[in-house]
Amino acid sequence: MTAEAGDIRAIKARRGRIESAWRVLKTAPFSAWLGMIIIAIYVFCAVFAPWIAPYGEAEIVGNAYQPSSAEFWLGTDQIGRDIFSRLIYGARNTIGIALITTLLSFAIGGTLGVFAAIHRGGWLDQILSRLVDALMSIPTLIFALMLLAVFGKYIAALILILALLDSTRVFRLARATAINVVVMDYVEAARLRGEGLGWITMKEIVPNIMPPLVAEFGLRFCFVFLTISSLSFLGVGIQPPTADWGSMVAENKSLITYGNPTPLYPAAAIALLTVAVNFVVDWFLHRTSGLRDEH
Amino acid sequence: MHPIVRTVLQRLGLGLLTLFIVSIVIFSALEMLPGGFAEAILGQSATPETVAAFNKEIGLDRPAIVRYVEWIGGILQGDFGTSYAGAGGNIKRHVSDLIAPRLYNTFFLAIMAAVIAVPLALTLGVLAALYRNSLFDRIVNSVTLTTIALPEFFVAYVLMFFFAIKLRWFYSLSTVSESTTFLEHISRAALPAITLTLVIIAHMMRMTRAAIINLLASPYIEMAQLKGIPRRRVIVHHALPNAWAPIVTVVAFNLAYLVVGVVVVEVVFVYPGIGQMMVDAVSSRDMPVVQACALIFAATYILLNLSADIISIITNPRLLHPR
Amino acid sequence: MTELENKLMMATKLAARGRVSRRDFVQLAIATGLTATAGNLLFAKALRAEPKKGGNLKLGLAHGATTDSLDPGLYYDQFTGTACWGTLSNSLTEIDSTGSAVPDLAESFEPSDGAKKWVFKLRNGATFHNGKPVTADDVVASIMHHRGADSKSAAKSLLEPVTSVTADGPNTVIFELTGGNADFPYIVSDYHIPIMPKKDDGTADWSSGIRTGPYILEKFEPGVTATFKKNPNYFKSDKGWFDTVETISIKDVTARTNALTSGETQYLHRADLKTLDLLKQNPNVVIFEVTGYGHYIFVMNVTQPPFDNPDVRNAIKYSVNREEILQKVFQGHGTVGNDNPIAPTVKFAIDPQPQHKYDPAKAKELLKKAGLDSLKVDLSVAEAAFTGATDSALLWQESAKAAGIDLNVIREPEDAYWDNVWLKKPFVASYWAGRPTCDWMFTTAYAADAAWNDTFWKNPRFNELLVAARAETDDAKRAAMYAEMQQLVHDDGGLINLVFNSFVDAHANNLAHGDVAANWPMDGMKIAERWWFAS
Amino acid sequence: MSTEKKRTKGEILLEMKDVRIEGFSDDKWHQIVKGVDVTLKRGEVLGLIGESGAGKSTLGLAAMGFARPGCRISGGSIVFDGIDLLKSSEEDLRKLRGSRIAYVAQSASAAFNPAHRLLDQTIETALDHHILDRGKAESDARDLYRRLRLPNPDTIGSRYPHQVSGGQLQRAMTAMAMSCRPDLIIFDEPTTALDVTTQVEVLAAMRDIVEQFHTAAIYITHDLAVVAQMAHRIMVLRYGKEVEEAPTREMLKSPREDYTKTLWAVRKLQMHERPSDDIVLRVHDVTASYGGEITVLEHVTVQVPRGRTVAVVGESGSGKSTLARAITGLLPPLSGEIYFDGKPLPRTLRERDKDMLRRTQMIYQSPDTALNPRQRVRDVIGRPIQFYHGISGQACDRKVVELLEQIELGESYLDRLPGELSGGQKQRICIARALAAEPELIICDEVTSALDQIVQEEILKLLMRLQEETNVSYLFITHDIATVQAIADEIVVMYQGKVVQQGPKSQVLSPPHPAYTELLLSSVPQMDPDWLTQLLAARSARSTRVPA
Repeated sequence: MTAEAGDIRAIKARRGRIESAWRVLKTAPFSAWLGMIIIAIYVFCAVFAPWIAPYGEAEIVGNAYQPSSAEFWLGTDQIGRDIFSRLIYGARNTIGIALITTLLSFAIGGTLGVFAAIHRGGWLDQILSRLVDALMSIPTLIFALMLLAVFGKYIAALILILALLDSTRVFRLARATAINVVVMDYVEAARLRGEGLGWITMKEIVPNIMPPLVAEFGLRFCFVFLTISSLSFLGVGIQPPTADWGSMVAENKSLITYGNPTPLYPAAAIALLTVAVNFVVDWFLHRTSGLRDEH
Repeated sequence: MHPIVRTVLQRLGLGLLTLFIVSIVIFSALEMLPGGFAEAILGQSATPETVAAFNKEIGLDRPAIVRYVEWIGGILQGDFGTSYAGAGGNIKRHVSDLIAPRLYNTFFLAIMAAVIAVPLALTLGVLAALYRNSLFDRIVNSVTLTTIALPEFFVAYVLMFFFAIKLRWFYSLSTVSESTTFLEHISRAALPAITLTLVIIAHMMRMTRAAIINLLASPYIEMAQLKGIPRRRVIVHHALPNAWAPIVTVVAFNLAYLVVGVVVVEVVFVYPGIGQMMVDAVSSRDMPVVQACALIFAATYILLNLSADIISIITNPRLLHPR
Repeated sequence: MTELENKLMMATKLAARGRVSRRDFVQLAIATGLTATAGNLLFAKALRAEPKKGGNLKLGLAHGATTDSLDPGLYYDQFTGTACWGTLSNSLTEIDSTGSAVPDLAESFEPSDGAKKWVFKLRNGATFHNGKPVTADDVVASIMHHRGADSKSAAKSLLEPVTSVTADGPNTVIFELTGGNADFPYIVSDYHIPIMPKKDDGTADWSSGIRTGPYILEKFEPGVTATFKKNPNYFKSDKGWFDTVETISIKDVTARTNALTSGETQYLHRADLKTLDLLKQNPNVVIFEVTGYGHYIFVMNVTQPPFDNPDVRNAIKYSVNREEILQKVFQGHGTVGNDNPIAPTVKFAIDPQPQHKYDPAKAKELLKKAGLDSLKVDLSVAEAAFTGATDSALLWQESAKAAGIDLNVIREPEDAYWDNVWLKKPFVASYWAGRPTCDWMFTTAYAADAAWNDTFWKNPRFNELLVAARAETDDAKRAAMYAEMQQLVHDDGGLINLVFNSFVDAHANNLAHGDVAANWPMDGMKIAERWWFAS
Repeated sequence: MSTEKKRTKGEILLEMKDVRIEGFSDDKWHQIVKGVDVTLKRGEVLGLIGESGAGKSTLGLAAMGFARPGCRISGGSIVFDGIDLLKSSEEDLRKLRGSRIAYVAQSASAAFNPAHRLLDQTIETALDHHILDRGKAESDARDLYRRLRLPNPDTIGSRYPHQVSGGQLQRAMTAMAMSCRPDLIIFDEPTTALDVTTQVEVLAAMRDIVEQFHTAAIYITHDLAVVAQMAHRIMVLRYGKEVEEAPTREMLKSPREDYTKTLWAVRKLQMHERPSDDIVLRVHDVTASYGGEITVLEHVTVQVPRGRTVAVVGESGSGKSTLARAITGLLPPLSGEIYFDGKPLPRTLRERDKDMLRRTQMIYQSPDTALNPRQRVRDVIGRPIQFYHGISGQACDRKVVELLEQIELGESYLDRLPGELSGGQKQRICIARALAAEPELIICDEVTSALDQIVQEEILKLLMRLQEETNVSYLFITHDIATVQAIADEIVVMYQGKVVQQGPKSQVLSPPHPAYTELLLSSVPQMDPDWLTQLLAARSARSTRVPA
């Protein structure tokens, strides 16, 4: 076979993948489409925030609590920053932080979970499982509060601590899913072949536990900013003047009781994204579980 | 040995081990916290002498390991120790005395929320499964999703705005004390309970729906349909009994949340529960209280999970009646 | 007097008899050119004339913790201060609305021997809640409660200069001090030093909660609530109007606000500045703002370069735009500081000149004088110092650039800020709650050997004056000495006083009061004793 | 209710005309059943036979007016006893189901609800449709259990499904179907999941009860020999269309269509045994157990000659798969030795080196679980080449293509995922993966039992051809005697962890047999409508001792 032929084949394979992805997308129900479109808009806002936002993230552009107007679409906040601009920057910070946190928690929890599944019943599995049990039985918020007091209220510390606490759930899921995969004949076949642990893990197990993990990823991702929001409420979340939706709700929470809509915008932003992610995840799970709906 | 007994014993053993790990984790975290009880309580006005006097009195001048061993020794004899807050006076404040009324309040609220949320979630879940993909299903799904997608305190404040300030149906303050009557306690705790209901209902409802729908592809469900069993009975009588395990697990998880995760709601409604107490104790470095709270939380979590396991066994004839 | 003003006067009289509604009154006041707030205050003033008995007062307080105790040595915030002192107890003296120490449980007090000896005569007829009369022995036991080697009382250092306290008969207590202190009556007004009954073993009985105050303790749940009922035998017949008082700890400001607006409480301690304008629009609520002694500050360690050069210190002082910070960070609730720690309401306070206003040109000039073109310094801040410290520092960072000063704002961890940053780092944000007298404030934080001398400033002239003024009983001479000392701190010290903060509270409009004390929020934490419900 | 409903034999009960059923997949509706006519008289049993995907189950369910989720009945008419099912409301259909048309599913252990007792499930329809009150329904159910020759008929109903065996469950399900004395029962592969010895009893019980109550039935299966025992008429389906229909005896004697003929072609696949003394694998006196408690292999000794096929036969639980695990090292034996090429093999997998592992390969029963659904064919087959022989890149690809051609698949399959292949193709890929290692011994664990008959035959032929080409030895684990006859040189019969009989094929298959071998061989259905009758008669006459 010539190199050229190889290339063509690769292109063909790639095109095939894109095509099949498109075919799959076409079957997506309305709710999944809605979810994907919303997520796309959010991601767009996050990436291009400085170009979209009419004002700066922490720029004081007017008086406090101006109502919405042509100049300030959603009005201004307690010290005269444009809420619309902060919402857009908030997308960047919120999604960015949540994404890093979730990725980290999946890296930690996923790796250890698969490892524990392979060595099911072994001492490592026992130790990890006990430790995870212990961590899960400590109230997350309060524990996070303590750890933040120990390590300081830096965004890096926040991300690390949330990722660690979140990874316990990922660990459980990864372990449970991987246990079902580890007993499959193709894993046994690889072991009989004499394959090493690393190869079996990466090539045989990981690709097959991805669907539930990806679904969980979407959900945990949404919960990260709810947790951050609760931490902000308790005074240890993301520190001002960084715009992050959770903190924005917490900062302006007292306005709710005056019927002022300011805290509604970031809350709605969170809720909309969560619902969107859930729509997509539901569809994804539905697809991968092979469950059919009645027509 | 019957599998239930075996499982219970095994889980209890593991639970004790977990409690032990929790106590070590919490103790280490507290040791790492900057500042001590004296500094926390005296704030800016701490002088080295008063701090030293405090530390001597509560025994903080001794090595951490000695304190831990003594503390755990006390626990094994059922003595949770005395709060540092009693230091300075000649009246000791036993941790158990401090915690007991708070614990009662926490359980009161948790049970109240559970009594509303669990039956509601299960009913909605079953109905959503029964009429899946209908308008009802979609609306219930979206509404419950939205409630969990909003920060807890946001939900709490919105409820407070409408029900306490605008309509004046409920109290905005949920301060209760030992002298509060049962009925007043209920009306005081109404808004927090509703908030918590909204927070946990989605998870349970969605799991009920998913667990049932998951089973609808089972051959015995098709069999039941082919036996001419009405749809409602198929769901309730054939699918639901087999869906208990995952549902109960999620319910247990959420009930645990009602006990251990409500600090935000407690703060918003000024409800004197144990979560706030633990947060206070953390910030004042009142080690014995923090430790006791953590152990109570962990024990609740473990016991609820254990109950879930037991219910899973009871509802599964394969495990209840082994061959 | 214009016609409108005439009308207002009439209305004031009518209001005192309860004939004019608040709304009408305030509208009238606005028409005469007063602000609505001023109108409200005037209305409250008008109502004051006739205090009324009755009603259940509920206070929503921002403080309170499960670690709270009835031990007065451990009263450490305004929950225990208001509940377990202001409502429940009395000290020998109290601070009135003019800022003076006046007799409370004491009937009178006299200094002698250059203010080294103080004789307090007790009131006749004052009894504890259990009916036992208050005697000199009780006072001695209560004072001794804070003294001794292993005392953990917050008032321990306060009472350090007391060498002896003795009872002279049932109604006289004699204090001997190490040095003269003309302000000693202020010291014994402190909320940590209430008078408690003596037990048989000679110590003070703090745990029973039996005190002398206008209300009797019914229930105390630390961190949650304390409830009190009227003391029918209170020794002041014109104080303590409410039937019952409940102090509720509500830490979340929104919950606290809701409690007031939904009528669950009548008093809101520490209103949310952000939403104050919205709260103002509520017709049933009165905003209650008092400038106190507390001040938000930045302190420089004058022993450390570059702060060891007075010109550099002054350059830094001129680079702060206090007005901007007051408006943007504190929404105008306060008074700009002029690098004088003595609040304007304190006796002998002056306003040192020149005013330290934002003047980058002058700052540059001073830097040049110190031989510098520009300056780069680290500033450690945390919200633990005071709420808004970070924002203030960031605003300052901007304004200081024009003066050629590059402030590097370092955010320190909140926890243990007072242990690890304050007094340790050379340039930090800090807070003083203030003291009711010049001497007290200066002795605490500016005397050369003070434990909390956070600027490490040791000025010989200042310290000389401090000792002399303390023992001086002639007010005119003291005024001159304190004026010079304030000027010295202003010109040479390491203090940058941003603002004197206001206590911004709110209460239900049916709550009435007279002139209020400014030493603490809530009328010197004695709201339960001094206020009443108007009809 | 009694059996005294008017049932006139010969009257037409069910008439399906030009029935079309569609299924939804890949975003489109596809026809699964493409216009089939079925006519069934009262008391008549119709056998529906075909491979998987022929649409026989779908058609059977359509007779109840039922379409599975994702399917719909798109055309034709279905008239049951004068009622047009396609025009009836869902509620009317529901009332019909269970009471007048009943269903017996393939896997009773899956079709019984694990949460309820047998008796409650048996009488559920009768109670729900208000046909009987509880007392009568229960006593009737016990009567049916007795008629179906279930052990302890009075108490078995209080058991949960998992507490009784598969054969008993299948009979209980028949009782459940009978509880309302329906006019028609659909049997959907009711014995496919059972062992042959169990199958005999279940078939007999079902046939008797259908005859006793003169119930009409549609019997769906892929096994012609089984249907021959049950049905009066047989209809062959393929790709959703009728191939041919005829009375049973006629169909067996002279099938008209080529396709029908191929259905039992596998039974004609015969290979003569080839004696050999060149032993590749010798399992000597091996005893093994799980967790040291239950012994699953007891003193087993087996030899596999080079280039030959040894078949290990037995029912589920006989220890035949455990033998494979012991040989591969997955389950180290407690005692005994395993020699490969005369040299002892280390007991555990970990102790064996790469070359030892290469020389023994394994093919699994279910190609679905044996292939990683996320790996393309190129990687599945390429990996052993790369791993054992260190060949990678284009050389490896070439080798993969060679292997694909060897298993009669082409280069075009290189980039397929297992999900894009049929069952037979998947099993071929598994074979290619084993071959890629260039092994000396391949352990085949029930490799054909999950496949359709025609596909089975092709796979067997492929395996035989490959043996000729590469001189590889097979240890062939199966429960299917027909397969054994087709390809084995030697046979090992296992029962409860022990070897009951072993030797050359001719010797094992010809009498006299030990008791268990006899039972096993006699239970294999024969292509003779009278086989079951004769077998039962012979057994009761000799009262053959069935090993407990």
